[in-house]
Amino acid sequence: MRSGTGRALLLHLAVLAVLFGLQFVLPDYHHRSFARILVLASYAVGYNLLLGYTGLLSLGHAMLFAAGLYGAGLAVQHLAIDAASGFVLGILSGLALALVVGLVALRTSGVAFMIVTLMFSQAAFLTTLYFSAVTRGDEGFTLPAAARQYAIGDLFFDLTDPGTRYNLALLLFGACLMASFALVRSPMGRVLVAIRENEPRTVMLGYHTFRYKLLALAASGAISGAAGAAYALLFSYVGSTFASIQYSILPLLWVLLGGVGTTLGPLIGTLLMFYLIDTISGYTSAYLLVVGLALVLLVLLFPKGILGTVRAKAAPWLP
Amino acid sequence: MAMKKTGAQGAASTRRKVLKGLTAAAGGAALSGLLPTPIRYFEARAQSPIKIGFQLHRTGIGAAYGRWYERTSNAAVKMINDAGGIAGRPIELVIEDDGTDPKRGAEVVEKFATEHKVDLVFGTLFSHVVIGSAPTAGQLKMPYFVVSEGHHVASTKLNRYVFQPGITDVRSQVISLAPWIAGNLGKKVTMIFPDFAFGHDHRDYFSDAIQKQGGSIAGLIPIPPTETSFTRYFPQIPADTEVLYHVMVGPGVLTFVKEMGEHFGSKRPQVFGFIDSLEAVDIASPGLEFLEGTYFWEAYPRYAQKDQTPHDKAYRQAVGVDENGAATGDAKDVSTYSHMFGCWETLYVIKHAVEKSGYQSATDKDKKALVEALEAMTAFEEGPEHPQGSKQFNGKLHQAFGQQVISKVEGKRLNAVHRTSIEDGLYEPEGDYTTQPL
Amino acid sequence: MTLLATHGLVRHFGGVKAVDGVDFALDRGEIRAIIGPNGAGKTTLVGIICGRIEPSAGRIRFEERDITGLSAWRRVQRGIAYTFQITSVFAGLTCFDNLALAAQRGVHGHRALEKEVARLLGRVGLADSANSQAGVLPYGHQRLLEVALGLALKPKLLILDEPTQGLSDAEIDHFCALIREVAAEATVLLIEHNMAVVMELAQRITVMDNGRILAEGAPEEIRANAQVQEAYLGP
Amino acid sequence: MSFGPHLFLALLEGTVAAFVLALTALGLSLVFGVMRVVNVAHGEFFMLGAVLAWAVSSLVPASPALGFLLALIASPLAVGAVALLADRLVLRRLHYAPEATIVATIGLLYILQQLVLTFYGPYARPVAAPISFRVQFPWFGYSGYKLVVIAAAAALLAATWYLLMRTRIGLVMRATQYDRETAQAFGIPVERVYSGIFALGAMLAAVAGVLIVPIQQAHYLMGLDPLLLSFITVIIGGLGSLRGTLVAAFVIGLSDGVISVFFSPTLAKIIATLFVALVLVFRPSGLFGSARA
Repeated sequence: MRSGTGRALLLHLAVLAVLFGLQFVLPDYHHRSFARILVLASYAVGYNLLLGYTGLLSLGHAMLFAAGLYGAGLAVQHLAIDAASGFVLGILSGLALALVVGLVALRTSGVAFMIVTLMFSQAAFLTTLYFSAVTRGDEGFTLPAAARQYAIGDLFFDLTDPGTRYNLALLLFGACLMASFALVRSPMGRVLVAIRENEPRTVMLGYHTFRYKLLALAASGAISGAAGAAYALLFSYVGSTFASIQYSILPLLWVLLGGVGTTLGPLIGTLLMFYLIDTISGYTSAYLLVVGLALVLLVLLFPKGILGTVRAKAAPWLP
Repeated sequence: MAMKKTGAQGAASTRRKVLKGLTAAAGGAALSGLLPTPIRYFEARAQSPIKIGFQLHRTGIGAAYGRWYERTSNAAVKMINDAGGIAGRPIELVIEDDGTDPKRGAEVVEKFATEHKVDLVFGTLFSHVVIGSAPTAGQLKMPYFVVSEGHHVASTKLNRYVFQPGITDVRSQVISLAPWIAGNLGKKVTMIFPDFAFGHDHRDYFSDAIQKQGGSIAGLIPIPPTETSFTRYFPQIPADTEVLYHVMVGPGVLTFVKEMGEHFGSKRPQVFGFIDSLEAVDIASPGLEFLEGTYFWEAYPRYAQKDQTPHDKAYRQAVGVDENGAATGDAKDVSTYSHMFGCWETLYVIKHAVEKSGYQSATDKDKKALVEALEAMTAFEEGPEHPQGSKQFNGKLHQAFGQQVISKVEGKRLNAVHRTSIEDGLYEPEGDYTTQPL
Repeated sequence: MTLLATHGLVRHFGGVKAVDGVDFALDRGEIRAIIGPNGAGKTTLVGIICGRIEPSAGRIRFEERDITGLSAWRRVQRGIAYTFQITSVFAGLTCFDNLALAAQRGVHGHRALEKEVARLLGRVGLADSANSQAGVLPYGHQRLLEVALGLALKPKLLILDEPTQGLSDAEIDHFCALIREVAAEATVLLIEHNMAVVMELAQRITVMDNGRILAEGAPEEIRANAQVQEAYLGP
Repeated sequence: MSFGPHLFLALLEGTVAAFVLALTALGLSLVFGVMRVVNVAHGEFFMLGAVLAWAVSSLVPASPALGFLLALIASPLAVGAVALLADRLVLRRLHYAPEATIVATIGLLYILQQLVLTFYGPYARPVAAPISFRVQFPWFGYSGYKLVVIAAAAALLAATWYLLMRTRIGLVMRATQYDRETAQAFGIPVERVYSGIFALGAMLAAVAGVLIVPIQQAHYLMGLDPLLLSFITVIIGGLGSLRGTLVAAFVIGLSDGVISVFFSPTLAKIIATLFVALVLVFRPSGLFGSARA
């Protein structure tokens, strides 16, 4: 076993166990909020795969989240297919878009990559507005209640039930988290990190880095799509705001806060940011100011983010 | 979750015990009109408040409206509380900012229901926030009163807990104007509208309505939401246009009007616009001279009219708006007069629904009663509680239908030249909420 | 029997011809050194051979197959390994991860990989720094790790660009021994300024000047060659 | 309206857009070119310029012209000061690391927006044009002030160009852009230069904001659009190439006007955006930039 892998695995399982246990003790509001946070944290996990482990900073992930959101939402709305198929369709949409964008955007790197992804995402955003005949553009649409009941055999899911939502969200997050953990510890993960550290050198070790970056982006896209699809199906709203730039910046913020290139960082970042805004907006309408300051202080004082700092100071075995 | 549920029930039932004794007083307060003020006031203080969650656009694109929604609502709440509150209980307004964002909107509704434990939620303006929040409200069985003028509620695509009793929906507004426009301004209409859902509603419903009046659409000019300059679109206006119908929203509108003026100069077609463009904007702003002589839809005349009703006077005074529609003492701070009245009127509708239904606390039973009481309502009479005017309420659509006003810009102020009848704005219902389970 | 042959390689940057019509051949199993003054085109030449630099003209054959159009990573997989002039190990990663990266394509299963990495570390004498960050190793050790990275690829041709630069004499001796071992299984091509090292290691020497091959032969021939002396070794 | 005049109008509009865009984008390009910093808050400097213009000009309600002139000087200076502060307090401490600075400037964007929302409010407020006359063409009328904007912007661009190409300060800046280390070796106070550049970039955006505010209105969310457009311009022009940026500003400004004559404008914007992305991918040095990207 590689040093720390055992410990790390235990930690991850423990975190998931705690999250599972929390649903029995959390007060109603936080119980419901956690369902949302877990879905968004999954999105952040997908984002972190790219930024944290491949070193590619995308400013356009909103289009991938939205691809899942609309892929699932539109299918359920207009094709009258069931929630599960809608979810799969959402994942595929995210995956497909990521591949297409990747084939083009990955020819660039650094600042250029950021801006290219930003541009693609902007185009995607405008597209959701342009086809408002089906998307209802900025207004968006809500899913028919029927689409939110789902049965496998005699197993019946009611997506309007908070308990069901919590556990499905947890299931999604658990899957994404463990997937990213496995990937990071795999030979493939090692190559991705190598690309992040020094791409030309990685090429000279015989790796077709473009292919690996494309794979990373595809994985990131699939996870982001899954998160988007889950968001649409669990919370029943599909609208173009989710394709706007803001939703490309949020995962960046969450990941930076939690710790770039740490598997658990995205969860911590998403959680803290949600409650930061939730709490502050109670005292002042100027919570954007706090968000802004948080970002600035973060890069100034904790460039590694929370877990990143912990790893550097205390626990080098953290994945 | 089981144990939490019982906990909640426990709390509820104890509260019910407490309230048992109060129901009499509550009933009494229903007649409170007969009682002298101090006693009513004392009662209102004495009893546990009705908590109303106010989903407010404090930040984001809706902030300019949000400000005035807040002032109006506070004024209405003070008015109601001073008059004895709702069923003898004072209103407690709990405000949460939704950042004019549908995601945050839904979260805020959950927060109201589960953390603030409010009795109902109210006050949302922007359509995407309404639609984003509605499903959550439905799942929480949380009565959700929006003041948005969107067609979403009346489309019956939302759910049984969502109501819009304080303001007419855009479809009704638009079709009620068509007859007058066709009859007085012209039959060949070119529409300029933002290229997203709000604009498309106007495009679809008005095109249809004007054709029913024997008019025709000369041109349709959609403008992308990210646009900041409009001059280059004006050449697309067909020369034979008799009426130019514009409904721009967002911070770009002054530019729009100004550039329209520069483009046409003196020889222009008739121009008809939606005041949405210029809510919170001073008609006397530099560059708006071009609006002189053009027409606007208003839900409620911003400038006090000659035939001003005493209710309007009282309403303006309570909210703090002068006869020009600006904040008393700050002529630059112009109100969103054609929308914010909806908050005032909605709160009164809530008051009566709660009292009529005998609503006590946020139990499914009481909420059910509240919803049914609302759906049973049919009309609101013009008066202090409904200063904008009488309204029909369609319980199947959860939507109110009121009169619309057409005003002309004369001497840098808006003068009402026509009031539509409620009937002008009625249309074939698209569905029926009352068939949905509660 | 030749392992690698280039025909009329040309590469110019703007007006400058860094490599100007080079025909260069390597035999299997030999240790070859390329020497020449700075700017002679040595690094550019090996850069073209391993695929990091595109030639403006000319062809490259490796094991009788034309590889001119092949991308760098494919050439590595065919067996051409290049170790950088400026040490560029993955400073952020441990020595283990550094070597695992290079070795993992060859071996299957975690156990096997660990064994292989251990073998490589042992070979360059870094056995006890498996878990230490490459970036914090002393410079000499980083050079050794760099070489180990090359070896990990099981190359047929190992290209070393100024491998002994900045090494202590003791380290240099150790290095030379290592290279001789390597030569048993791979052909070695090294660019080197340290003539002592060249003379000790190289079986044949190629001298470059202004992008051209000036002379080629056994060390003693080169030492004797007058042209070379004035161009390079000096009087 | 027949096609000829229509096109003429589109071109007129394009020219105005182009000049304002050139100013804004030049600021962004300068900051990126010299400091390699992608300033996401650039649009907010534009917004701040416009808002401050409103504040300043409303001090002298008597004479719009005087108020505007006052704003034209005061507002950019104030914004420059803000930028200087941001550089000292944040960017410099990040040693201008690309990713860190992007995040930091995103933070700055939120901070500025919120401060403006709090102290100025959510309103879209107009500023009276210093001069208001209408030019009547045979087919349509046109704002005289817009022609003034063209003139003013042209003058400012010329001044900036002179500063960069003909003065010692400009030389120092270009030296720093060309090779930071060497510049330092030659005793150029690189950090001071960076601060100067960042402030100058912000002031260019601000002055553009001031010029535009009589046409548009000051609103706390008005920064996003110029930001995106500037990005596009800088990319098409070639990252870090000032000449390219200027050329691109005109191509984009003019084409944006003309394209929307033929396509549905929203579709046009989609196409244009994708086009830009592709340029950046396949012509990283831009369409008009020098080879260095």
